[in-house]
Amino acid sequence: MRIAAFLPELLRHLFKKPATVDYPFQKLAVPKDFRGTPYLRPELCIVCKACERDCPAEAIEITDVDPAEKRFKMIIHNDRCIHCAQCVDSCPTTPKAMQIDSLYEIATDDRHKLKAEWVFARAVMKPKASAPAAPAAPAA
Amino acid sequence: MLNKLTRWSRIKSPWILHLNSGACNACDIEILAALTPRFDVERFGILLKATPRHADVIIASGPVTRQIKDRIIRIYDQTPEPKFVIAVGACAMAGCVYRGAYNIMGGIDQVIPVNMYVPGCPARPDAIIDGVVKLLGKL
Amino acid sequence: MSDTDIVESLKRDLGAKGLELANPAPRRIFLKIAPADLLATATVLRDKYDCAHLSTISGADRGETFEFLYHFASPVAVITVRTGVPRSEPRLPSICAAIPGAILYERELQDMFGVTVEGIPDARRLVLPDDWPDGQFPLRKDWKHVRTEEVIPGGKS
Amino acid sequence: MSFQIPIGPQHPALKEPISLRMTVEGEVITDADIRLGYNHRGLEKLAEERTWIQNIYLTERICGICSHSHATCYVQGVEKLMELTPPRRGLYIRYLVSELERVHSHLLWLGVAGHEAGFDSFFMYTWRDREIVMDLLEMISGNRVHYAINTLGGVRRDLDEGQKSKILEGVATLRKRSEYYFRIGATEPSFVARIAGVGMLSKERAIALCAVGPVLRASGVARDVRKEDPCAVYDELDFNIGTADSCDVLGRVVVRVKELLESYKMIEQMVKGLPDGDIVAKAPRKAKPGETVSRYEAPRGENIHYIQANGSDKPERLKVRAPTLANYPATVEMLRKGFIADIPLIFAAIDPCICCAERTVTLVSARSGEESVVRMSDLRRRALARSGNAPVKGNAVWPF
Amino acid sequence: MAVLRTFLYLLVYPGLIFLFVYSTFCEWFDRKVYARLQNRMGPTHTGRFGLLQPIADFLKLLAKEDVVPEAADKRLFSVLPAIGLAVVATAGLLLPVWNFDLARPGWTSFPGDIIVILYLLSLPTLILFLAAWSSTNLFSTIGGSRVLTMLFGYEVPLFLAVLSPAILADSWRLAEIAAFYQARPLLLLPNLLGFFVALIAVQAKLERTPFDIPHAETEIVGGTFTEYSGKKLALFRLTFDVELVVASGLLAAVFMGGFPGGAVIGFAHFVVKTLVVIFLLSLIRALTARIRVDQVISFSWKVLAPLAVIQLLAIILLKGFLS
Repeated sequence: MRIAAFLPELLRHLFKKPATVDYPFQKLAVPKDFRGTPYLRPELCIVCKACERDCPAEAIEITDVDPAEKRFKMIIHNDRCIHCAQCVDSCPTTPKAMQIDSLYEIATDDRHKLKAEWVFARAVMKPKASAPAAPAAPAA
Repeated sequence: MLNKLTRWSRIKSPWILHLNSGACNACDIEILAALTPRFDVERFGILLKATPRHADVIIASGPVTRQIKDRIIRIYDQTPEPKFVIAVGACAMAGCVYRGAYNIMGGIDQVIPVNMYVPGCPARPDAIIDGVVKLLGKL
Repeated sequence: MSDTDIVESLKRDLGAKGLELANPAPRRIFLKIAPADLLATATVLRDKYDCAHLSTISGADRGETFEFLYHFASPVAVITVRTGVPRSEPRLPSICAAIPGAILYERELQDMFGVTVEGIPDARRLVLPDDWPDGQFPLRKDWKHVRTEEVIPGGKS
Repeated sequence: MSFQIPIGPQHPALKEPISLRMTVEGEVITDADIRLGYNHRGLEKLAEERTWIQNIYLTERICGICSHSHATCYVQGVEKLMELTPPRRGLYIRYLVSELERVHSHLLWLGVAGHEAGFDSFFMYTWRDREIVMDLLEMISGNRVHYAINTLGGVRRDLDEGQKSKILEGVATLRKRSEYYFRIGATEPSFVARIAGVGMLSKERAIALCAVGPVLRASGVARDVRKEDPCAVYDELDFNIGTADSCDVLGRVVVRVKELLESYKMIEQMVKGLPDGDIVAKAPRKAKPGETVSRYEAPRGENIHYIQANGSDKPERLKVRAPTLANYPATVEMLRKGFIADIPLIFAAIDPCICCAERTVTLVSARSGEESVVRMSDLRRRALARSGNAPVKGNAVWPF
Repeated sequence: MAVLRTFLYLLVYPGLIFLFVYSTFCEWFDRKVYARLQNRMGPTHTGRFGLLQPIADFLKLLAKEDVVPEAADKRLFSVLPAIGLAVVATAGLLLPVWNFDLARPGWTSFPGDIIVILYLLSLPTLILFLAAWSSTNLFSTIGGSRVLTMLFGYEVPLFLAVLSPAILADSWRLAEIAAFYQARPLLLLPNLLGFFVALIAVQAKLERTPFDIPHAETEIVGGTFTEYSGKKLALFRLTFDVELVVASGLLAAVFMGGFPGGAVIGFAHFVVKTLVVIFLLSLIRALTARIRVDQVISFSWKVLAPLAVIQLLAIILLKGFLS
């Protein structure tokens, strides 16, 4: 037992730069595979509903808009989403129609704003490998 | 003038009360992590307070269980005006994976009014700070 | 002591009490007994097999019967003691006399399955939340929860 | 004069909703009741309505601190039911995350113990260092807390060389810092005065009351699921079970520090010996009828899942027993004769994870209006009759 | 003119306004040092370097709703914070900041003022106890009983330690004691032990870690302040801040040779010396864990009180030797 054992360590840190990252003014880096907000690339989606079936939090909702024209509506409820990226794993298309980006600062005062909606026509079964990369940002 | 001063002081000194309404602890440790050197919310004058009487902002996490519902309402009533509620994490917003369980009431907003929603499961400490900053910007 | 040794010695010790003995996986032994023999079996397991540690009691609704599984953990194996009680008359003896730590799990069973644990040191009813209705046991298969509609405050739609 | 003080369900020492009802005389606790039910979410019922895959994420969210341990325990069991053999690289990554999680959980706990004792500097320094392991976990899995790295038949993400070297680097820093901080933390007189000799639990009673994990090991019982029921990779690793025989909070701190050092060792072994190959095997959507008992050593002790399958894509029954629940009877034992000031420390010493414990259990009063619920006195009397009341004396020895 | 001076003295310097400004500054200093010792930043974004943080806290609390619990003794509950502030502010007036000059002594400098200031510093403790008792909350009650229990521990060592320099200086008047040590700075050295005893006792009086037992958040929620909110809480916080200034000013006056040099230099002395004391107090706060109330008592009677007695004996011997 030593009296004031922590003293040297404390005094050493008094003149050192704090470990604090001055967040909003200074952004923190997220790793490249960070699981942020999921989004859909509607031009690739074949509406197999694997994501809806596997989502553990009921965050994905796919409804028919116009069965004749094969138009569908997909809603991702970001307020329910647990960011597990199982939808990305379940998605059978290549490249994947369900994607996840590293956006995480999406706090809002209205839950309705956390819904992301896409209305799209079903893609043909085998989309071309070089599908245009058009990541539709979630309508936050 | 007086109003401006009050508003300024309110923005600059939000004291928080951490309220766990049946969460899985993930959001709670992230809220606690926001106090520690890496994030250090004391920069904004945020202090974690123990009693609802001292608090301005209630940070709630977790789906509301039936048993704790009354307590939440009581704690909300005990907090002096003006008071704000931040719901942190998917559970506090909508019940997350526990949606449809028999002992869950749903999100915090099913019980008390919520001013800010912070998504994430769990929300990162910086996302929580972001939520607090957005709330303060709204005042 | 290997698994087969334990099985053999359990056969000797329990005799006719052991209705069924199986060793489906390494370090996992399943034993079936009648509810009346529970306390005696727990005592034997505790004293002879170093199974003073009751990991938990699982219950399962098997239609006509409720099945209860007492998972005893010894340093070499998990001995699961299985017993079944009829749904029409769900009664079970308490093993708290042998293993005091069992009380929480027995009270949990009372709550979730509506069995009566006889001889439990604390027999008061333990229900779910304070406002939980009588006679509702969530883990019975015929019990279904009806979801309430969620109303999202504010905003459009 | 004796009166009752309620601790919780909303109390700064707890962070989680649980209600402790202490009968105190002056500053001394004469009786303690624990009342659960505030965190009960009805998970076991819910699990029967979810598919095998959805249940991974559900079990993961039983608890945020030991999220990986519940998911791993569940996945282990389901793999046995489905007769799947995950590839070795997948297993190594899975248990690498387990050990990293143990490091994060124990660092968290040590910090919280400091905080409960009012030693905020210790809290700040441990939590600052904990950010290193959080960054590693985030880098591996993509999230700081719920890693979601497990899937049926393996893991979801692979490790590359850069990540491997980063892990080794981080662990080396952590080892250096934690040894330093625990050495000086352990010599701070006011801190030691608070934790030594507090919350006694003798070896006999620890066994009788079915305590698990560090609480059991701090009472001198060397039991660890990783040793006695080695799952997959643990029998290939070289590690020891950390024990202490002082039976008090100091002993529990010592056990956790020892485990931390063992975990650093294991992480290095696993990263260096990471086999090549696939990380995941293809899993079927349905499991054959059957049952299994799966055990796993979570940071807080033995975690046990009992899984029954009925041939569909949903489990027939999933029973979860988290370590904290097993420690409650022992906690009540420890609280008696303590001071009010010791409540947070003793309670923190079991590393309570109420959300774990309460995934299904609810102990709530009858409508008689009487508040106190789990009357542990009877239980205690029985335990006393069985084992006598002689706490083991002896000082915990620091691993340095 | 004299009336105006009195008013200035009471209200501006070193009265209420000065005490308010300086005590909030001291709180900021304390928080900032504490944070930096823990490798954090501390208050940063309120005013420059977060300097206005305590003022923002104070104003916010003033503007908040003020809840008086149903069961509480309402009159006592409401009036106590104001009395507490008044008592410590009065103690603040006795500090030899203005009235340093022995030739032209201030009105508040009189033989025996050191006793009065110690007495005034004891009063807030009793007020805290009453506040806790009148709020009738369970946690407050426990906090209140802890406040009183602790009082019996630290008060005697504090008195002994603070009075031993006075014995050496042969005066019960702060200004004279300060002047005595200004003239003979070497004599401060024998008082070093007493200084540390007094430092620890002051830490206990101010209820800071390791002695923050009466309002230990992790044990008894807010302790004495559990039921206080709004204006009353603001006043209590200010009371503690002012008490911090007065106590550190007292230690600086008695153990560090006072604040000589007239209005400007004297003021600089005051600031530097009190900040040194506050820095030491913050260091103790960061260094230790909270101990139990029984440990406080045994610590103060087994360690602090004997040390203070030794100090006193040493001083008496030294005095005999000098004369």
